[in-house]
Amino acid sequence: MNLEPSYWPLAAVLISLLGVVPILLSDRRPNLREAWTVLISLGKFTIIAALLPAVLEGGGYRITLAEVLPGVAIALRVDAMGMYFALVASFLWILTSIYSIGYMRALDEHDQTRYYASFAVAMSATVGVAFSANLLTLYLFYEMLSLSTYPLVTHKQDAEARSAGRKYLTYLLGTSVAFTLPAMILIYTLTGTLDFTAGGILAGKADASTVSLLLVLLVFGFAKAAVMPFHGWLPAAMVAPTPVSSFLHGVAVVKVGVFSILRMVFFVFGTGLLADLNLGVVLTTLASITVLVASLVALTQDNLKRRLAYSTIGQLSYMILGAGMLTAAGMTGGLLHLSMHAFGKITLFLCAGAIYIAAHKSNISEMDGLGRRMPVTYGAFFLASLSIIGMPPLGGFLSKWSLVVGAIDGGQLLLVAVVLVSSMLNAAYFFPIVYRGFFARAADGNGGEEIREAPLLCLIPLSITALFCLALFLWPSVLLQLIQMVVSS
Amino acid sequence: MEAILSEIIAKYNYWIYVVLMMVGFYAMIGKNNLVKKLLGMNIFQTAIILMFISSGVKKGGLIPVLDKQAALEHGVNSALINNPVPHVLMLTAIVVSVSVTGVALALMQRIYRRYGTLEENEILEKIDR
Amino acid sequence: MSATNLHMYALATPLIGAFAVMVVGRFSRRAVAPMVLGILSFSFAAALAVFLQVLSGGGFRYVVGNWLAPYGIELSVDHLGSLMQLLVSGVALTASVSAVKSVAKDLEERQHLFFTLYLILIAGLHGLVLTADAFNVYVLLEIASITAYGLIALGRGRAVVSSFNYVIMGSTGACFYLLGIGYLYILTGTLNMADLARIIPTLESGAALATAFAFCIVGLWIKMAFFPLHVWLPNAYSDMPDGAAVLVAPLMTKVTIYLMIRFMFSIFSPAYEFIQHAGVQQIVVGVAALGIVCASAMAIAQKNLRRMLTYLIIAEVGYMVGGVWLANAQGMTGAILHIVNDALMTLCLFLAVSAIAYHEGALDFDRLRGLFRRMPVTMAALVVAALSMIGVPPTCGFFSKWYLLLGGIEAGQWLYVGALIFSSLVNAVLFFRVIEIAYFRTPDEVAHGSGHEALQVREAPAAMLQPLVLAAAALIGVGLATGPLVQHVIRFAVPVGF
Amino acid sequence: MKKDHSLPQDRPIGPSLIIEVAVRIMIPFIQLFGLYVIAHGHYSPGGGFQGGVVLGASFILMAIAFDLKTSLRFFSLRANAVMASSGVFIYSGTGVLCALMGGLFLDYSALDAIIPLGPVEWRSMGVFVVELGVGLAVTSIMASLFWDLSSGGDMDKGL
Repeated sequence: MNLEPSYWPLAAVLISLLGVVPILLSDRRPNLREAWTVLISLGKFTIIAALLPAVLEGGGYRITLAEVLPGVAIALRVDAMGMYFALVASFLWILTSIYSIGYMRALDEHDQTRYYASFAVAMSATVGVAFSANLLTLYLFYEMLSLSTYPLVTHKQDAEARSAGRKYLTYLLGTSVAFTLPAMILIYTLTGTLDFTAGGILAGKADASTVSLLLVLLVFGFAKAAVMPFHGWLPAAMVAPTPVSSFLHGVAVVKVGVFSILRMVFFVFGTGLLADLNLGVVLTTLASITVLVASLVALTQDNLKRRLAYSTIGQLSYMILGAGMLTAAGMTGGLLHLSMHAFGKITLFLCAGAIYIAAHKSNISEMDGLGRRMPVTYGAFFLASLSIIGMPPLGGFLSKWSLVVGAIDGGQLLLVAVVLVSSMLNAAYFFPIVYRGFFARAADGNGGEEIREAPLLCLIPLSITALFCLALFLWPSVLLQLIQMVVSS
Repeated sequence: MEAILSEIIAKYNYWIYVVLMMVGFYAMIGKNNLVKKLLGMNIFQTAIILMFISSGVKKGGLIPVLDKQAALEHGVNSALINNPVPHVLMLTAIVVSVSVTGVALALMQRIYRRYGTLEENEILEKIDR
Repeated sequence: MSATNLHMYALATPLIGAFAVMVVGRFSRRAVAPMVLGILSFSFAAALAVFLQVLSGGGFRYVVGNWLAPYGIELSVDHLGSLMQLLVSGVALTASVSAVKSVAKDLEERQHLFFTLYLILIAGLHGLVLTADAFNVYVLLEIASITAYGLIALGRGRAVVSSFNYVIMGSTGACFYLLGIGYLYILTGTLNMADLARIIPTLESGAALATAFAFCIVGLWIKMAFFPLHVWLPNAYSDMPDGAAVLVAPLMTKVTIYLMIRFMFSIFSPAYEFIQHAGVQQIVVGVAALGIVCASAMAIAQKNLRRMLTYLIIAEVGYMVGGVWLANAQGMTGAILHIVNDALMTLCLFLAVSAIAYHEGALDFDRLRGLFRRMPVTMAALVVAALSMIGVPPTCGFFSKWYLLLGGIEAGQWLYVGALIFSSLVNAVLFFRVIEIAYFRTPDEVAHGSGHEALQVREAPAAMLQPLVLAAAALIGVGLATGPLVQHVIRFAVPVGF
Repeated sequence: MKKDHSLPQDRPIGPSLIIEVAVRIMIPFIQLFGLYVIAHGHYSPGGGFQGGVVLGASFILMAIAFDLKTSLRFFSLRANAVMASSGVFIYSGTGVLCALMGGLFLDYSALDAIIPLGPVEWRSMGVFVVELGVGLAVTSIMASLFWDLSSGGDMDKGL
């Protein structure tokens, strides 16, 4: 893979970071501020999309900013895997920012400038993680993401937000300092480099016990992937406004965690090394436990956003599960699930937000009959939940199919069972919501005749994402092509 | 025993400095009164000054002031002259010690005005209150 | 102006300026601030020029008064020395911009006297980083300390008592050092560092040499507040006037650590058995690790921002002493880098503290509520400094910690490695506790409906914000420049034996 | 030397005629000796510090034998501050001047360029200039140290 030096990756990362300045400056003029936000998100997506053709042709871009340690620079590069993630994330950001406008205005939230500014920084960090050329740069953007989302999580600034924020940082910052940093230093002492290299850098440099130690350190160190037992921050973070939960805790933040782990598996350890040492089983065991336990816990949650959060925890581990299978189909499934789940889960969260705006309800038990009042929202919700469960003709089917095929290829029939059982659990916690929405009769007499659909600015994004769940089943070619390039390298 | 004794007597200057230093050190750490602490510090410094100076002295050595004429004519036999460098160094050390003492005395005066005592435990009690 | 004297100008201007300020200040209080800033700007410019000169042309030795060494007093302007001089003058200049404001408020009538002491202290530090004479180290250390005693005594509350304790402890440290130097002089007959370094390897290493080494090192440890000799520091540093704290806290301990490095490697060498001895290394690094852990734990117990920071200074001293005693190139690089970084971090933190104290007065945690809204710039800078203390890239704190960890792993000092990571975690807890308090609103404000417009932004004066923002930017700038800094400067300071 | 007119009972120890007369006679000689020590510092034992201490001691003696105010009449606070500052100024100024004249810091031979006495002579003279500065500074600081301490730090506000 020949990477061409270019400033465009830097531009892709920095555009939203620099965009904070005009957002802050137009503090007193909401329309202008939100115009900036949308403009920046569009600009970011455009830049990233413009880089796509070269990546599809097997090339890419790179840029070295500063060599800070011998052999380690702060450097960016655009390769298939990074492009894949950046594309999905930056596209969804556009929709989220439009949705945010509708949501924040409908609820007349305070401190909106800070909200949009933090969001923009978080987006820079997300794309930064996607485009990192080495572990140090990734770590840098990873921490930046943890910190920039803190004001978003604690946006309400009440006691609950405070304790959630505390939990959020304790988990994310604590694990990254306590696990990732030592692992990073260990890798550096062993290999003298931190660059991501296809096929891994550790092969032949470390013995089996060191590699397995590193693997465990890194899986837990990137706690954004919410592998149990380091998942507690995610349900807590649900106190944030819904656009934050939907985008950051459905897509950006958690996917950054998974993306980082996958980066490690593919580009630091190397699948070959893991297969030789038979360490895939570490990943699949941790992931399987998380998948099943999280799905079971999700069943017990009454708060809609918390149920979705536990669902997210489970779904994230599918991706790690796929990587841990160490077969081509499994890895494809894991990577594909990254985007399929992103589109599905963001739709679900956006719907939850729309319900909250329209009916001010957040508990499932109170949502009886709402579907008849809000058919568009509930329709989108239904589509997205089908996608996540893995029903054709929706995107989620493709990824789960690949996962099952991968498990069979690897002869790991137990994993097939895990995927199937958990899919049924998914159905078990999603369908009641839809059922209650459409068919249950509201308990109290005034079933909320005055409830109408959420504002149009909210409805449009969630309809688009729901339709994408469908569209990705029919036309997944670009994404699949990128994934093929990652897997085949 | 005799050997040790003669050893001690032969290097009595160092023994004196060690004893003095310990006296000073004890006062600095063990005494409750700030003035005594300061005095201890001065004794401590003086002990070190004595050590330095005694290291430059030679038995029957001359003072290191040369007569220009004589030095030019007969040359200088440095073995007969006391080493002036430690003295000069200690001159500076004395200056330092005087300055520190001055600062410490000034501080003590302000402590006395504020707390009405120079006993450390009483001061600490008053701070806690 | 000949270029070879530039470093002397950097040293002499604060010295002459100190007394000029004293005299002029008697007649016009208003002339004090511009004078101080002018003097320090000049000093900084000179130091910068020297640094660039050393970068391009390499270091040189300088004989004061043209009396040749070993009889004359020698200065050594090498890479490390000029880097330190740049650091001292840069920090002093930045700090003074803020100090001018806070001193005008705290010590209105006595500000010329304050700045006299302040400038002498800076001159003393300039001398310390340049000198190549073991006895001069003692004298200059005392000059710096005596002025620091005075500055501390100008502070609030029980500052006088804290200062007196510092006098006793500081003098003990200096006396120990002097005693060690005495032994060295008796053994070698010289006090010039280069001369000592030449003669010491030829001596039979016996008890006398070991005593000299031990006395000097312990003396310096007392001066730098190395755990467990740190007891004087928290009180002294937290009771100081803010104008003095922004100068003393970043520089005094750091310069003393620099002196320890000088003493260990410019007078002795890595080959000296005490430095080489695995057992001694083990003990010192172990104590350093213990110090890091204990100081961090004590920092958690504090209820006041300023006191919390003083304990963190002690923890950071542990970082650096441990790093030096790891006795390998990575640890040494990390320690030197951390001297620079920690000076900047402490500067930034204390500048923020002094900006907050300008309006708020006390810095107890419960007084900090809602501070993000009142002082957004100050708090943003505090956050950057906090990130650097925790060790989040790309702030500079990350990179020095990186080298220290590498060194620790290389030396197999797992206790030290663990202590470093522990202290990072504790720092995260400490600072986020502060940030959380400052970020959330008071119950009253929540009660007043939205209450956002009720609170006006009330930042410290611009003269205090500018250095603060500059220092925060420097944290990131130095972090990104770590590569060149190590490559072109610190590499030369790592002794050959490593 | 005028006598202080405060009442005898106000003073902790009453005035002693013997002491006052003796001190009156001694002080000029002490000061002269101090100057001598300063002036000979560059080629014989003595120097700025020693001479300065002697000179400073003369004022302290004055303050002890009479009282603080008396000694202040001869050596005002302002003069004291100016003397201390100019002492340091002379010292470091000489150093900088040498550097400015193209030599190294405190390299007196460079001063030959200003007044041509010959480099070697200037090396000797330079020490004298510096000792003079040191002497001034030490004199005033010794005196003010005593004043500050014995007055309890009230010098700025008057006694």
